[in-house]
Amino acid sequence: MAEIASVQEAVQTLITDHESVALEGFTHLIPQGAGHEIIRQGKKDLTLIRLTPDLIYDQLIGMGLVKKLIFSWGGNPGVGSLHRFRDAVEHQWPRELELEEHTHAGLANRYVAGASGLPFMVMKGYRGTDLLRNTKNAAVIDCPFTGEKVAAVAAINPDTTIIHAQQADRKGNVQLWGITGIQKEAAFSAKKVIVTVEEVVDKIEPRPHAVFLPSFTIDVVCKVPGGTYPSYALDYTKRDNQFYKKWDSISRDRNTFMNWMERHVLQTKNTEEFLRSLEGVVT
Amino acid sequence: MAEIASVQEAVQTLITDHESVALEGFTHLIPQGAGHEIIRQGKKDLTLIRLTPDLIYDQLIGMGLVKKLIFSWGGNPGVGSLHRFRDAVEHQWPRELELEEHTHAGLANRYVAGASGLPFMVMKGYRGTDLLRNTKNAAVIDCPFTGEKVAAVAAINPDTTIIHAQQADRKGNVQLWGITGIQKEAAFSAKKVIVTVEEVVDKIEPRPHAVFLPSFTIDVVCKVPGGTYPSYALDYTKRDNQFYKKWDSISRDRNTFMNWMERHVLQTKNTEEFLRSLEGVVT
Amino acid sequence: MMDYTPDEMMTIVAARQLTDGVSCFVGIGLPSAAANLARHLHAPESILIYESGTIGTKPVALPLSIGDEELAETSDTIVPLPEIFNYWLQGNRVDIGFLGGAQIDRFANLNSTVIGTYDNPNVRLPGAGGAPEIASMAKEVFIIMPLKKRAFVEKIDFITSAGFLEGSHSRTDLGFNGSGPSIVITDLGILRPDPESKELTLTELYPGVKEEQVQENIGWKLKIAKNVQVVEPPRDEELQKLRELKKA
Amino acid sequence: MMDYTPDEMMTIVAARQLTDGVSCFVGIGLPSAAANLARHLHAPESILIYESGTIGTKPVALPLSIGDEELAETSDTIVPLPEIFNYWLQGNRVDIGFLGGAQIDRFANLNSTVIGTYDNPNVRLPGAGGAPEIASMAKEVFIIMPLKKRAFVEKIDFITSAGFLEGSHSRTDLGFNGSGPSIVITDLGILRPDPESKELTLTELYPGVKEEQVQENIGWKLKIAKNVQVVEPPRDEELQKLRELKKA
Repeated sequence: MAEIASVQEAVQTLITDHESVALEGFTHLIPQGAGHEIIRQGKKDLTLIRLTPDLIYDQLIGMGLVKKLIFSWGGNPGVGSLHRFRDAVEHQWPRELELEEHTHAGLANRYVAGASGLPFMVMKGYRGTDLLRNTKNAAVIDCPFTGEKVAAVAAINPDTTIIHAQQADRKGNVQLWGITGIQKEAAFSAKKVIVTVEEVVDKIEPRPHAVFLPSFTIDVVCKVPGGTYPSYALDYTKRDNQFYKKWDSISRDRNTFMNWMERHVLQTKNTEEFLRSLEGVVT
Repeated sequence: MAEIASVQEAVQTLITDHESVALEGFTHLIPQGAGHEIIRQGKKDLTLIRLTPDLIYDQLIGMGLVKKLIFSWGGNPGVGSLHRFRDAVEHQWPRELELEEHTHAGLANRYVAGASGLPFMVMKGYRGTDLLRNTKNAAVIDCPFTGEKVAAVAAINPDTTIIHAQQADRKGNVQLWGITGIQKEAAFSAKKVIVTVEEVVDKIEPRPHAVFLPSFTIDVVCKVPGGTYPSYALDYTKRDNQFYKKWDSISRDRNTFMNWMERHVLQTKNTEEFLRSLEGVVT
Repeated sequence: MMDYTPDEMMTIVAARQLTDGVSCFVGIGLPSAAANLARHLHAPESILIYESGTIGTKPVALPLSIGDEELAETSDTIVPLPEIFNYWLQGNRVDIGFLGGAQIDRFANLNSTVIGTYDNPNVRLPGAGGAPEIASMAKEVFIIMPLKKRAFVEKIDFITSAGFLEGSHSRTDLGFNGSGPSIVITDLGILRPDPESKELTLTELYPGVKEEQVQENIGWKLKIAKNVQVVEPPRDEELQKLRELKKA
Repeated sequence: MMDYTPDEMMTIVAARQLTDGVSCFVGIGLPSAAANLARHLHAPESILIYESGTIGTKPVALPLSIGDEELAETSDTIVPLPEIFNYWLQGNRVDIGFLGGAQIDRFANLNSTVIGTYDNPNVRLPGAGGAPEIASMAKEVFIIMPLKKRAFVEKIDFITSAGFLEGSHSRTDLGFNGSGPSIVITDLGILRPDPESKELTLTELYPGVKEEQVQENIGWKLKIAKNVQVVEPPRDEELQKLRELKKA
């Protein structure tokens, strides 16, 4: 059964230096608030996992907390580069960043294998590309029935997965809806699961396109309204496309980035203060 | 794009003697109406595929139309045996029935592989059982990363899949909800797809626990209200548990069975007449 | 104290095995009756999962099939079949699986496929369904089967679902996720696997039942524990609730 | 006739390639603009699929990301990521995939991973995303890339997405589902693979563009078709609708 606790407590208890963490979310429902809490608590030497490392991963990397990144597409969606990510890879600033990269389908299927209790999953893809040479977690195997060659990807099982959902009930059951990406598999493949939510409700009503996670599949549920900003929680908050564009200039320069992080993340106590600190500064 | 046509026409055009057909439905939304149409048209030498062959498969088998059955559980749910199925296996009446059997998870994953464009899928299971000896479509392979042994099941791709849904719109898009079982995979793995529906609506509104199939993934949509009887279509019809119990005595004896089929299926033109013929006879 | 049948006793004993808060993969019939009885009594927070994909169901009446509308309408969520088998059962999210079968052997292997030879069976049974995966992947398996000499046999005709195979470490050698059957609940008493050899051993008897009655209904020489305990008879509230459920 | 930019011409030419009723896997940026333009003009029944899992989306404004709320709210359905990749793309349900990249070679292989060496890159690009699977599994691939000498290169630094590999039958040897890129739409003209060698060949030019302008922006000796055609300039309704979409 999930415990209901503060995100400060959840991060303190369940995120451990040197471990792997997946903060998943595919454009929608990105758990930025929990990510900021990891930064505030200065967790370090993390292996981060995510199909689409975006702004919050750029921040974690730029703050020097990340040792290794396992990913499939690292950009600012619709805008361009993640400058802190590039700086780490191109100039080892603020530290070297080890990479393991996949395709979306490949990393998605690594989570599927993890969620399914399997050591690997089969798929097409990888063959004919240079990606096979840069990871030991993809291979080519033969179909035992037809002899056809298919790709195999190794299961991934994060030490901790963090996702954001619209609702939890008081028992810690969770429902998310809209674009739910790879969140169910990220949660099911993990050893420990944190879910931050917009709202705690008395009773969860099933929604279209929803993922329901029973309380017993989660360790801690934390109420963090607005915790996806500048991403969004469908039917609760709006995506701030302007902030995504603005991040390009904030993150391009090391000093501007550090100052911004200092002002808006390190000097704020929580998501509420973080969001308040942006008033008048961004859209 | 799906065509909207009568089930008579759909069966005539898309079900071919000697081919394989999956009429899928896991307790809920079983396409009995389409099955009856196959019986009326006397399609023959069929290979039938389904996790849970139930009453409609018992009827198809008892009528001698089935050459081979690929399945994972062949009983009358909560009641007992399928007598026509047993008679075919135990006494080759009315003809010999070739069997290929799997576990639910195994046959489900055969459909998953088929729906995924893969030659096979991996899973746990089969090992330690006698099931491995009775099918060439399950095997044991080694994980290329850990060496662990896992089961592999070959893709299944029915010539035609028939499923029943609650709603279609006028363009042939389809939505089913409630217990949706393996229907999406059965449809996606098939070469030809027929969907019978309770209702054709102007606009489909997304529902909780729904599967949406775009028109372009379907060949023919047919309106067959009540076409799941004695199974049900959630929010449209009720499961007739009494009929499932009654089937035990109808089907136990060859003559009683043949008379019942003659009276209620062969002498009726369609699902409407079939249902009317049962009034006063069953619950 | 109310009178009761051996079947009622068996169902109630099965219900007592479920601790609160567990996730339980429920088959139709006796398991469904036992699991729902437990949910109405001491285990209100248990999560019942039916193989139809209904999770967290809370039926008032006992369903006839694993897919009755009652199960869909009272569930927390419904997932497609590949998910229930791959993510939930195989993904290690099921604490308890309930199983039965037509035949069982001394190492709790189960047959629900054929009586006789596979190619020319005397009785063709329904087949595997979800049982083999439940047997190998639920963290723990409870078996419920009324005692009958033709059911408790020296050698089963077909291994549909693996118990402890040839006993000892032969199951663990295969690396299954689940630890296997921990109990066989019959209508006369309880058998449990020996911790070392894994051979089923009579550990508890129902009130008034003699050891010989059990042996008479078992086709092999039954191992008997040193101190066979007597199980508490059904309490009134257990019986009343069970009868209420069956009537609804 | 209205004035237009090379970028507008490129987007409109891309939109014209989409026939009505096709299912199209749409990336953000130029592909999304082209696909939505087509949907508003001659292809109202085309099914736009974004890798976020939104199927049959009908956005009024062009989205910034593949997961904007506009896409979720206007879709026929939304499916999880494993399903979009495994059942839809890999399952052969995508007619057209649109791709771009930082580099392309003469056999339409694409690089979106690194410029320079993998271990010590000059420019670290975002990486593969969904592109490799689109490239190998969409039934047909349309590539949109503005011509630049540093983008159209003799040898790409990393094969992220396979085009025709070393040309000829080297792609078909791998047994990919999809037939590969059928067109490369640039801002000056159109290249198509030679039916035999699979080498990209200039087949169409935009109005007023000379063959030499194309060659100047390509890092290999470009093959030129016998009869290079001139593409019809943007019609007013095409331009108006495109500008409307971009403004919304």
